[in-house]
Amino acid sequence: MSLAVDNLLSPLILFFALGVLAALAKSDLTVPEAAAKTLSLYLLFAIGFKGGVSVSAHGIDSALLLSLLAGTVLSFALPFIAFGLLRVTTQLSVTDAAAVAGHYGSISIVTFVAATSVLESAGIASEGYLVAVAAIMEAPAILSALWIAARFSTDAQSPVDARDQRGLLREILLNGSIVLLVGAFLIGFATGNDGLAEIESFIVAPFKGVLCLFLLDMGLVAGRGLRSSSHQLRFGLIGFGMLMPVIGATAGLAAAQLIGLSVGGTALLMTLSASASYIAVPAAMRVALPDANPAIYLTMSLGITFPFNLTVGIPLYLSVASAVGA
Amino acid sequence: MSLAVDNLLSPLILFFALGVLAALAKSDLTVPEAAAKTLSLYLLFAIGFKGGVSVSAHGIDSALLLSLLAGTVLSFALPFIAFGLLRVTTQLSVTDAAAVAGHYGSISIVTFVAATSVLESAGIASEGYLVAVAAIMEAPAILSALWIAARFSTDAQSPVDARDQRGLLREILLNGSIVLLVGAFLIGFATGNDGLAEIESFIVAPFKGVLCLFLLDMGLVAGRGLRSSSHQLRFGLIGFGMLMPVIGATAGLAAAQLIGLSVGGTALLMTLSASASYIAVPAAMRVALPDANPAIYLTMSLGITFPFNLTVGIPLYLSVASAVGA
Amino acid sequence: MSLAVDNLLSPLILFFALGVLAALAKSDLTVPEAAAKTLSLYLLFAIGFKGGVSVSAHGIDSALLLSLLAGTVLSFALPFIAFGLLRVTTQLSVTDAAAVAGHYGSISIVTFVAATSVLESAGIASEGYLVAVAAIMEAPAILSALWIAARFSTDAQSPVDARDQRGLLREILLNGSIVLLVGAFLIGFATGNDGLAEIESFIVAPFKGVLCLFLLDMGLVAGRGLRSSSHQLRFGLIGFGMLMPVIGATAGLAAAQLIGLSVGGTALLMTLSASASYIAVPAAMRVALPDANPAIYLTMSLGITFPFNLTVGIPLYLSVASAVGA
Amino acid sequence: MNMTRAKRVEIIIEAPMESRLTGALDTAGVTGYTVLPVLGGNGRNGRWTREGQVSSAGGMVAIVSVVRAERVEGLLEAVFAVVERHIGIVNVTDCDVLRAERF
Amino acid sequence: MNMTRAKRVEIIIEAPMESRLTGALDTAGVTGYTVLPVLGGNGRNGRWTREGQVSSAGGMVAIVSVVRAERVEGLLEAVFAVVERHIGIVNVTDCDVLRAERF
Amino acid sequence: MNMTRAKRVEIIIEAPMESRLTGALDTAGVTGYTVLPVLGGNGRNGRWTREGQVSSAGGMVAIVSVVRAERVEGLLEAVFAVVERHIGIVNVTDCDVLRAERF
Ligand SMILES: Nc1ncnc2c1ncn2[C@@H]1O[C@H](COP(=O)(O)O)[C@@H](O)[C@H]1O
Ligand SMILES: Nc1ncnc2c1ncn2[C@@H]1O[C@H](COP(=O)(O)O)[C@@H](O)[C@H]1O
Ligand SMILES: Nc1ncnc2c1ncn2[C@@H]1O[C@H](COP(=O)(O)O)[C@@H](O)[C@H]1O
Ligand code: NA
Ligand code: NA
Ligand code: NA
Repeated sequence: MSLAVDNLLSPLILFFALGVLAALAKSDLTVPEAAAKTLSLYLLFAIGFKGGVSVSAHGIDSALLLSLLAGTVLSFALPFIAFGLLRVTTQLSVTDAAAVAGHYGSISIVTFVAATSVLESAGIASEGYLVAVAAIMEAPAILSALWIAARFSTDAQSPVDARDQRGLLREILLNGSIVLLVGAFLIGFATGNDGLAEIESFIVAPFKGVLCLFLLDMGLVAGRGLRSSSHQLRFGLIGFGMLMPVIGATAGLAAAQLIGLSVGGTALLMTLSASASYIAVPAAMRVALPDANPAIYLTMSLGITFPFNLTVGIPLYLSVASAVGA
Repeated sequence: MSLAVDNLLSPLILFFALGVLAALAKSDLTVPEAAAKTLSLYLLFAIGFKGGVSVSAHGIDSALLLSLLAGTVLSFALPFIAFGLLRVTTQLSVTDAAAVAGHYGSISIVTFVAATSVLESAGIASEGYLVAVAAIMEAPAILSALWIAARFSTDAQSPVDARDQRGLLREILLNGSIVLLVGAFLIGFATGNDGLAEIESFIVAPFKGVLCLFLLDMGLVAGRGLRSSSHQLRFGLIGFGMLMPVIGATAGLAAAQLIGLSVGGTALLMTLSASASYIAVPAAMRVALPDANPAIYLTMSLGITFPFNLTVGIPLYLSVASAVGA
Repeated sequence: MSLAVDNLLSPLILFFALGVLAALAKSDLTVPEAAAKTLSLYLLFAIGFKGGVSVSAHGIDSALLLSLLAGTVLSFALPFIAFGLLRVTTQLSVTDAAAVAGHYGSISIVTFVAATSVLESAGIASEGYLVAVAAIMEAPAILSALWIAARFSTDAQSPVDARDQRGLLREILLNGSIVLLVGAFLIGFATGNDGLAEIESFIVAPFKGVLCLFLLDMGLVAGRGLRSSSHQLRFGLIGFGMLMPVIGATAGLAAAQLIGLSVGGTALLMTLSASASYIAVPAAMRVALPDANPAIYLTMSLGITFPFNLTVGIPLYLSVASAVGA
Repeated sequence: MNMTRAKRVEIIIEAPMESRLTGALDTAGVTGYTVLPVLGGNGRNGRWTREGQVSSAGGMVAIVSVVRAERVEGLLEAVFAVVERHIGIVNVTDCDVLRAERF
Repeated sequence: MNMTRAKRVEIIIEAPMESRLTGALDTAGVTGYTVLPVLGGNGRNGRWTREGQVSSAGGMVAIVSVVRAERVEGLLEAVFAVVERHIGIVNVTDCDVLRAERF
Repeated sequence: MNMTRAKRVEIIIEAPMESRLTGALDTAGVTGYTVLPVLGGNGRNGRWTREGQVSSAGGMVAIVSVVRAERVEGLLEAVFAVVERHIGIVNVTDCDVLRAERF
């Protein structure tokens, strides 16, 4: 409980809230697009590198491969659960539901980063390779979403145009955030603590401050989305946006228990499973499922599930992981 | 005296001077717009947060409310003095004079930031809530300027179009810099020293370096403005641009004495009163007083008064505050 | 040998390699243009300032003037060697060869920065004023290239249009990177260790991390260039791109020996002479030698010589400098 | 390709007026428009550039709207009410559009 | 000046489709095109802006291609195959070009 | 709305030549122009993009100028002298402008 309150009063959450409020109040406060992208590059660079260094320090755990496997399975599987749930609780079309479902199988790296920050503040260790798990969970959900759309769509038109699909797989696997995250992870792994020593004052000390600024921006974007798409948000969708992360986290918990992750690692795998993509999947959906309404999936992911995880989810997952791990 | 020389030889001033010289020499040195905006966000974020933390540490001083009140009154009142002075010393039209006057009632946050830097280097403490005073002084002067223009303009056309005025007040109060400054202040206040500890290495240690880079950019912009608008700068205007800050500072000094601010706080309130806006007010003037010539007010504020305060003003205000306070 | 391996496994090189690989694999990983320019401003700001501080600390060495002179001569002279070599080993037209030659007389500041990083990691001191030598070497090579093109071109049309040449010299001397580098150097010199103390945590501690991010971007740009221009890269050109730096370094070594530079300084002057421009010279060539093919000189400089120096060159020059200096 | 005649309206206006202009377009029932960034320019008020600028004052944006010919008059009236006293320039070009059903 | 009649095609399309559209232009043998950034806009899918965005989804770009009149049909067919099911708008204007030998 | 016939000239030119081109426009007495950023493009010299670029070489800008018809010839001559040997493309469109008194 006090964890939750602490969390709500951390600068991270408060800057996100500031962004949301500013956008809802129609303030002209904005972060330039180039700055937002650069902050995002910085976070991927730092989190990937630190994960790699941690793996190089602790050695390759027997659980590493299992975790990668679990992540892949979760990312493939969660969209099916999400799709089923959406068809029951909302009136989204097959295509819209498939697109939304894809977001929930994939992950939000900044949610992951926020969770690692909470762990650090609480002094709880975690497996460094979960960064690699985060990377591997980005893409499989997209394939599930496309498969669902193709399978269940009664639309005469194929949901995915052959021309558009050409190259889509390559694009997904080589999208910038995956490449930078994995690349920085491998470089961190290769250079280890020596490498870290060289760039530590760039990627460790200022990290949380940069994250605050980025969360301010995320709040602004989420708030603008909520303002312009609030009419799309039926009750069922909002409920889904808060229920699905809990379901995802439960699946993540089960996987973590099977693998035998630490308390911190369990909380992180729960967070990954609970989080919804807001960068890679939306772009892939615009290409592959153009008829799906972007306002719905973007608002769900960034306007509902992201703040839910940031405020309620992460402390909840950490409490559960601690309880189960104790 | 040695304070003034020290100040002139600080990296802050020298990087500003480098920018001015580079622009005057037509170098193609430029800072991207996105970078300049991001540096400005960083400064607001840091200065607001630190102000809030300081208030949370020292407790809410009885002088806080008085200072906010004083700031409001100064911001409302100074444009009238500025307008009167401009009508006497220059040949500006009513509309141009009103627009310029509005800038001098409002404040320049980077001048304030530079003054806090000088205080810090000199080891002089100041009231943290002056950040909030800075925020509250941004807007009232705009209303004074509009009132002056409406009252004294002999122009048949109303200076402020009804359609344009709709929403102007909201825009002024919710402009990005005020929202970020106040928001960061409140977050700093809420999270206190614990919050500061989390993001200190982002907002404290690198602060002065970032400020140098931003001042380089301000120098470039000021220098370009001087180059392209030097023909607008009659002798009377230049004189006004250096006299008005001194008048403003005197008013600020009186207010600070009445409230009983510390030496550092007095110097800061003098600086605020002496400084002229270069972000929020120009944009508001374009909307509300479109017939006022932007080249005049931008050049006055950024090309004359800003460098005057940076080089001569701040050390002068600090000396006077010290003399009066001792 | 171990130096070379260490170098290859440093985060600097690995992030550059990551960028190249990502671009070759057609990942959509990109650094926004505004961010790349800002990172570049940061590096110039930091390296210039630190150089100035170092000169102010160690006093003006008798070798300073000699080094500036040597840099000027090298920059003027190296294009002639490069041009001769290109005419022998490749089939480039006179104009193309002159343009490429100009790049090799001038310098790449990020190669210089990378070399100083390697020196620092190895704990080897060097003369701070080599930053000023770097600045002075940027421009003369451009004049040599233009002279070569005018002299040897059999083209009826003069290679340099009179209208275009008007102002070219001023542009070259006042280009942004020279102005910032020299300006920051002078400010560092004027403010010395006191100035450094004020902005140290901005320009010293995070420096290497920023450099990693910038090298990632350079890798991306170089990789894209290699991908789209690989058909231009005949065997002769590739050979030139790796032979010419070694020739340049040899000339730099000779000059350093004449002047009596330290081991570190020798390695840096060799690096400067070996490096090829990728910012100032290409822009000047577009203006002054529009018929020269930009794909050739940009790919040579950024795609061949820059990675060659980064990986093989710098450790080689340092080994040679150490051997000769010992 | 099946094309339809339409009008392309291009408005270059000072940045602080952007939201008022787009508001006026919305009110006038304009079906769509796109806002493009502007780096700098020159006019009776002299040369300017966005480089290094923090304030939106002194910047401009370009707004492009493609509309059916019969709607251009209404659009221009809405635009004129906003630009009238402000810095800005409006030009209209004949064009052909794909997918007219979208307008 | 010696000018030649040509067509100016302007395509505003969602950013994630940019590479597919330019790929289609390349395949259709279009001689040249230029991509411009877009800040924001409004259409049937509502108002949007690039400010603070990290994902390319929800952004648009503008692509301008000047082509000889006889090539415009081929270009539009290539474009249509890409934009057909996507958010985007295409307009074609008559223009005159300098240096027609370059096309 | 009271409109006047005019010409819209659009010049896409390499960035290092921007100041020379605008200088030539100023000298030719052109009343106004606007410079827009360009992200990338494709032409005979191949595909390019501004992403991650530090040098202005290899970048382009778009310049739009709206002028009275009788001034277009002078403008084009000034432009041609600059673009002649450089990478760039110039197109001219008929348009109508509001507030012709401003030109
Ligand atoms: N004839 C024109 N063609 C294109 N842009 C123009 C024109 N006139 C003005 N502009 C733009 O509008 C801005 C303000 O114009 P002015 O009010 O004449 O200074 C200029 O800086 C240009 O960006
Ligand atoms: N008629 C139009 N003129 C200019 N841009 C348009 C037009 N219609 C749509 N757009 C652009 O295309 C985007 C998507 O349009 P829509 O699919 O109608 O929401 C809008 O946000 C605008 O940027
Ligand atoms: N036909 C065209 N339409 C639009 N832009 C073009 C055209 N041709 C060239 N460009 C632009 O000019 C640049 C250089 O063209 P080029 O010299 O043909 O490589 C291209 O990369 C495009 O940005
Ligand atoms: Na998930
Ligand atoms: Na003031
Ligand atoms: Na060289």
